[in-house]
Amino acid sequence: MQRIGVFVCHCGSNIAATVDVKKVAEMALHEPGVVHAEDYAYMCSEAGQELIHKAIKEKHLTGLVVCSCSPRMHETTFRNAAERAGLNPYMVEIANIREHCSWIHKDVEEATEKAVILMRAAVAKVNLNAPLKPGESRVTKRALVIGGGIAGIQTALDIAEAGYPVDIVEKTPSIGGRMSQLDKTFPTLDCSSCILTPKMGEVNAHPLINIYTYSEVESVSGFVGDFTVEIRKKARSVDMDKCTGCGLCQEKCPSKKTPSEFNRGLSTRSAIYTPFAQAVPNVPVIDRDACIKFKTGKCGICSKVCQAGAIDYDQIDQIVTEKYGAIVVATGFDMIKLDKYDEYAYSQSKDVITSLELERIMNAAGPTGGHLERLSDGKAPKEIVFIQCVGSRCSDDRGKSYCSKVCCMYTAKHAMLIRDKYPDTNVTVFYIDVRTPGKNFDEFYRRAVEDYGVNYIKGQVGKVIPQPDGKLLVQGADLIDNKQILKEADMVVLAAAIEPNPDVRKIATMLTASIDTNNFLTEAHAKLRPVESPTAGIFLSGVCQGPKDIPETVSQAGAAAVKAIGLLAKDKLLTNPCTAHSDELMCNGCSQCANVCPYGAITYEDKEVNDHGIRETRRIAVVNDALCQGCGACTVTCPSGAMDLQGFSNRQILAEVDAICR
Amino acid sequence: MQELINRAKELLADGTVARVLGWKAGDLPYNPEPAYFEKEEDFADFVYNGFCGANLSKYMIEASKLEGKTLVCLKPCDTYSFQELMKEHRVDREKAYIIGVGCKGKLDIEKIKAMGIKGIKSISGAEIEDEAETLTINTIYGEKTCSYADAMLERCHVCKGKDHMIFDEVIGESKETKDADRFAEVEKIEAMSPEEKFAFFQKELSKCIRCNACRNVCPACSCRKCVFDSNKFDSAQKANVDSFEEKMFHIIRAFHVAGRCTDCGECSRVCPQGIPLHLFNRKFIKDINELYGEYQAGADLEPRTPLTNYEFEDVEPGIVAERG
Amino acid sequence: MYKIAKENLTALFQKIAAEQELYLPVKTAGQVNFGVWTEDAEVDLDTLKSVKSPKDVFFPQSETLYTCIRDGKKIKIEPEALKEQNFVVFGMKACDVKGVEVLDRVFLVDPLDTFYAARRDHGTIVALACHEPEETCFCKVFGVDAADPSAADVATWLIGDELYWKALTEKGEALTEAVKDLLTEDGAAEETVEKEKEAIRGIVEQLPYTNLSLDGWNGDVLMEKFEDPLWDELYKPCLACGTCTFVCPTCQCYDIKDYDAGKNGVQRYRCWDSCMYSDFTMMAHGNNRKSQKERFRQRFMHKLVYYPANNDGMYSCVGCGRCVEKCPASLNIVKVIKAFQKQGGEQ
Amino acid sequence: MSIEKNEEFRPKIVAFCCNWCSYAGADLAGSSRMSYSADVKIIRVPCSCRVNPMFILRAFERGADGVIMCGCHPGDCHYTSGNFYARRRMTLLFSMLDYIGVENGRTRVEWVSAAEGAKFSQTMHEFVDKIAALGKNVRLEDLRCRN
Amino acid sequence: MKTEKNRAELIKEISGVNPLKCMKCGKCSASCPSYNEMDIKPHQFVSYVINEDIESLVNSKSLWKCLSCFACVERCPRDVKPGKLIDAARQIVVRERGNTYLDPDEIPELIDPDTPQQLLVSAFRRYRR
Repeated sequence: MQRIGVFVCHCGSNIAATVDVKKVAEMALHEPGVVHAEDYAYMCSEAGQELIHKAIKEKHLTGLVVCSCSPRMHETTFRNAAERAGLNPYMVEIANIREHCSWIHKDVEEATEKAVILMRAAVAKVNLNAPLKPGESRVTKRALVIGGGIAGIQTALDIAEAGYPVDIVEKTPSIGGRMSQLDKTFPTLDCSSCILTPKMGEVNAHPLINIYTYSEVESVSGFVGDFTVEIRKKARSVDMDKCTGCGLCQEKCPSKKTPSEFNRGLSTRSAIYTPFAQAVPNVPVIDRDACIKFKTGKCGICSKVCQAGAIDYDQIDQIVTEKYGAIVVATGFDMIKLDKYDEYAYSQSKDVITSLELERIMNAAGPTGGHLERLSDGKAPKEIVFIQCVGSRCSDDRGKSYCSKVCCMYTAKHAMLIRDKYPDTNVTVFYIDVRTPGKNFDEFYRRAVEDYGVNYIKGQVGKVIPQPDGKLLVQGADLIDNKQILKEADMVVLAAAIEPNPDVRKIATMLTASIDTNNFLTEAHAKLRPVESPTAGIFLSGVCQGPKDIPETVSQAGAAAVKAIGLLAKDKLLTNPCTAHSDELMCNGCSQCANVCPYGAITYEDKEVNDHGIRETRRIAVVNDALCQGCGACTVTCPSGAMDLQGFSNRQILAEVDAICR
Repeated sequence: MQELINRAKELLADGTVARVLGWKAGDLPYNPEPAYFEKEEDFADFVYNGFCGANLSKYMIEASKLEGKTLVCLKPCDTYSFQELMKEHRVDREKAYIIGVGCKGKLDIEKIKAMGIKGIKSISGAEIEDEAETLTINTIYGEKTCSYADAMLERCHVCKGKDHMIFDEVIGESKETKDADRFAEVEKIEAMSPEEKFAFFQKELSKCIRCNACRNVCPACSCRKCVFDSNKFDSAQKANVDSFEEKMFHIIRAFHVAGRCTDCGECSRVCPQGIPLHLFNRKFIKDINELYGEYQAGADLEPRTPLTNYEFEDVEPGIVAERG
Repeated sequence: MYKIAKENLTALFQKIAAEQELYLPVKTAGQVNFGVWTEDAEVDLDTLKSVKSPKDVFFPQSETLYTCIRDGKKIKIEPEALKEQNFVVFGMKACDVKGVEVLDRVFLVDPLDTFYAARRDHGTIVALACHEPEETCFCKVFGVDAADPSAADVATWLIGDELYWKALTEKGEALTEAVKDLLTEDGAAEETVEKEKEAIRGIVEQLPYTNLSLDGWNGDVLMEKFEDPLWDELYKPCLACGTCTFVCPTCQCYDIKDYDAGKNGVQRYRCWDSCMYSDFTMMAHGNNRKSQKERFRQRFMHKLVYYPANNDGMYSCVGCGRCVEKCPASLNIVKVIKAFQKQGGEQ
Repeated sequence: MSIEKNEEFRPKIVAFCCNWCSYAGADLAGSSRMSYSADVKIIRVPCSCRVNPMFILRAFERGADGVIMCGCHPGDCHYTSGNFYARRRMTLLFSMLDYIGVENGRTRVEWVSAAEGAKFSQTMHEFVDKIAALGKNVRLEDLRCRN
Repeated sequence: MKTEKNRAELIKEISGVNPLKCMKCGKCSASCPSYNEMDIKPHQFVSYVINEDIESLVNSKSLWKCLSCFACVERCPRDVKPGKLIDAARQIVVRERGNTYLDPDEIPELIDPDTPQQLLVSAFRRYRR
């Protein structure tokens, strides 16, 4: 039998004004197991905790019920107070008589009646509580960063600088990500690769950073501090150790017709290729779908020309298994597909392009060598129309409900760069709103309008109609002048919405990290824990969490790194003791519980049991305490009730039900 | 039947199996019992006829613990149960040599008796080889006849089909017996008003004596210790003291096997009070089919059942009220 | 001897029920069991055997013994009242009446079971002869005469369109007196009934189990039977359900349990238990019958050896045949008796 | 309980709330002072998937007139998939209760996020009204517990 | 006479549109083939409804210049669909002209027994939304 103390908090007048706290304390004394009850103005105060301490010592209490605010508020406070007085912290239960009672009821009698019932339920539960002890799990002092864009690069560098080894897994043959595709960056207009390339080099050279390019995460198991990750290193067909990066193979490769991913399909590349000149590592891969050798068995030119003998057609995918303490997701974004926006004629005209395509066209290393020209006829455009919010801020299923955040700024950048380089080219921007919150952002936009003469029209484009003469007829609205505009343009640039990399779904599932309806990874708390996933040990860096520009991405990457470092700095983690356990005398070993466990925490063992004198070997479910997060899915799946959850046991919950219905 | 016996003896003799699990003739024409046969001479009593309704797959839980293989005779519907038990690691496939036996529908002595036939001395027409559509029943009150189909168990009228889901070999012919809609009875109840539904089940369940026959015969109810026998939920009960306990027991019994119940019909067959217990299980099956897609427990070895699986787009529980 | 026309039975039941509770075979959802008579109850006197034996009229499946109510820090105990009203059980068969006798020897000896005793005191048994015994019946083996339920308070016979009525005890006389205005005296009744009895006995002789021999079960056979290896095989099909024990007219085991009814206190009640259940007589240290074989053996050893040893050789089986009909695995006491016989024959 | 109100029917309602969303939603309803009936008593569970159908039947057995279960919105489960399992379990259970003639509406599932204090309060209002309209639960109670 | 508030509500009810979702992008006006004929432009329709100035709407030329081509309905990124608002405003005019629409209870008396049932159904669909 427990010896329970009940403490009723007034919370100043927050509770005491609507609940007769004296009455609750008095009624508590009638409950089974209760040996002590008192009320106090602020139980959470030093003095209040002292009362608890004293009562535990003097009355030899084995359990506590605190009738106060929500357990989400002060459960930890009271558990710590109990622990200081020598009581197991899990012998404390909270009756929430503030948020769930005094604050929502006006009638004192009614509120008191309810408070008494809530107190009874808590007492009934504590009567069945058992002391629980958190387990410990070790921390592997190594971090994994998924994605090698600027977010992943920055996170990896920061973690490595703190002294912890980091692995980066990048799906494509080179790190660099979207930023490497950009020409200039706003609002300073400095060259993107000029600021990115040194960072890529730094990552490559860092002794604590190991890069797996052309690789993907295959599976993730384990838990915070102790993840086991399988990484698939796709067959590169080139020996990384031998290759000198001379580039001869690419030059000689006869298969040159594959659209270049890096140039968004605006140019072609060879079958053996590095995505771009500054690629890290500077080791090509063979695209086996395009390679003549792989398709026909003949050719082998690259192998012949390679003096280092680095070409290896027999390479196969390799699975590397590594252990990590923390995982940072930095999977970035892509542009949405525009096949649902037929009115903008993207698929009909080569001269309707996305901004990322424009980015490549403007780039000196791009398909046109940095000359602004129409892809249809190579002529210089004289009239360019930018259309904003293509697929952003949509409430239908064609686009995304959110604002992509970066388009307003990069459009201003593009407009300005064009006007600067080609002063006789007119630039018109159709916009809904221009959003420029950020340091020096609005100034930047105003410069485009005021100094560079970019024509901003408030209104959306309804339709782009390709004309027989190759021009594009843009039909838009000017909402300020209240007129419809028909404008002939040579080129139309669409600010397509950005969306999380489609692979993130698969990765989130492996990590059991939650994602929102737009496939952005969910943060543990929108304001207070913005770089952590609700799943412990998983951190978020960059656009995978939500649209961001480069400075924001870099700062979030740093924040994610700090959180990861904070975790890696610990030697051991305490685990939640409210975990599931199976009663080995009752377990059938039927595996149903493992089917519903989201954490893979349940395994089966053949175990010798002594069931009231019957000795036999049985298949029995075993829960890994460190993996179990205590959701209880298994406990309901288990028909016999062999599986139960500590801290929320069947009998505890039933006792609460009974107390409430009494 | 002779072919079955010969084959069983052969497998026993060559050591493939250590024992045979089949049926032994009873002392009345209609009460054969599940039995093990280990020696050649035991087979004198071996029987397989229309009254061998028992689903032997559940006995394989115990048989799986024995040394050597057990030859088990499984009717088409029993093989679903066997696969479901395999899925749950309750039987060992390696310990079983499955002979799929043919089935022409199994008989229900209660149905024969309900026709007013009593004092039964012998029954002919129930043999598996018989082509007869009619049973001839010799009683101390004279000779009676009834059609085979009329004497069949309810489950055979809504048979899932005569294909064995798992077997090492099949012996004997089967004959299709399905002639009714599996969910017709459930639909009839669904169409009732809440008051009628309540009255119907109240009346049926009031007969329940909590003998646990339905549970203990059920291949899906294979818990070592049933929740109704343990103190895990303070739910141990040996009697229905209040009518609530009747409902509690039968709802939870059916819920615990929902998605795993193969609809083998043993619960209804064995109920001494003739409660149509399959109406509970079949309601769940019907709901699962309608809400989560057609599903037949035991038809495959996929580990996830409808209740240990989900889809993002699943219907909300509010559907129940909407269907009304 | 009296008689009453079949068509007037409803009037008879009304008359009895006006004064006291009346239990009789009632059909609910297709099954016949003993239940309280009401105007809309479907009385069924044609079905030979109720699914459950009528023993629950005297020994209900569950009954509260007392209630503990918490009063502050004190506990108040309120015993359940004993049966105080008279009642009538109509339509019990000879075997079931004999079953009551078996129960009496358990509950009415020292220490007296007051709950049972009160019911026995207030109950009047009106028995009905078995006009069409069935193949599962073997009451004759245990000395029961299906044609003449003479151990009841009133014996009745349904012959043609008449129910013949014969009071056998004081209680029976009293009941007869109470309903006398519905009954008519019939001089020829004795003869009609005698003829019917002979007919019934004739049928009984034809039943397959009638000549089942109990040789080998009487005398000092406890250890011999207990240790017989035959049990190792016999129990195997048993599913460990409680059907046999719950339909049986003589099974008398019960368990005592508590139900926490919240504000209404904790009710201590007893309910039928079954020796087939794995937690039968479970104690803190475990179970003294660990295997189903032991539990299965217990049931038959009790019926055929332990009970007779304590009760002047009276078996605690009355041959009603309910277990023969209802066992899901087609096991029953007859098969057990026969198995031992067969084995005996071979030895 | 000595504080007795005899007159009108006061339903007993048990609400199971998951710790991460709905319990927090109820807290928010509280801190926003969005009142709802005192007849609702909340039991905190880690996740809606912790709610065993036996808990719900137990509540009815003990005289509850309505049982509502609240969890995170589908897709938002703290444990990723708990509420999906709960959703199937409850759908089937509710359907069965309907099938045996228990009045529709005595049970309900509502997904309430931690931000939806107003929805929590509104849901409880609706539910209490529904139960009040249905009246006392007599089809699933254990008479021994009736008071 | 109905109040402007009621009429605005009615437009919302008939069209099923929530005008508050509009983000004033003007794509409707940009798409409209009858734009130049209109006195109140498609995107303005939305704010007229929001501002409950239905009288101006029902008296506008635009109401009868709209071709119901539904380009705006197709392209509206916010599910506001001015075309539907216009359609609803037209219905208001039609209904107000004939006082009110039919009450289902009155119908049996009014129907010519030879009227095809399909006609009735489609009439209901149009006028009783």
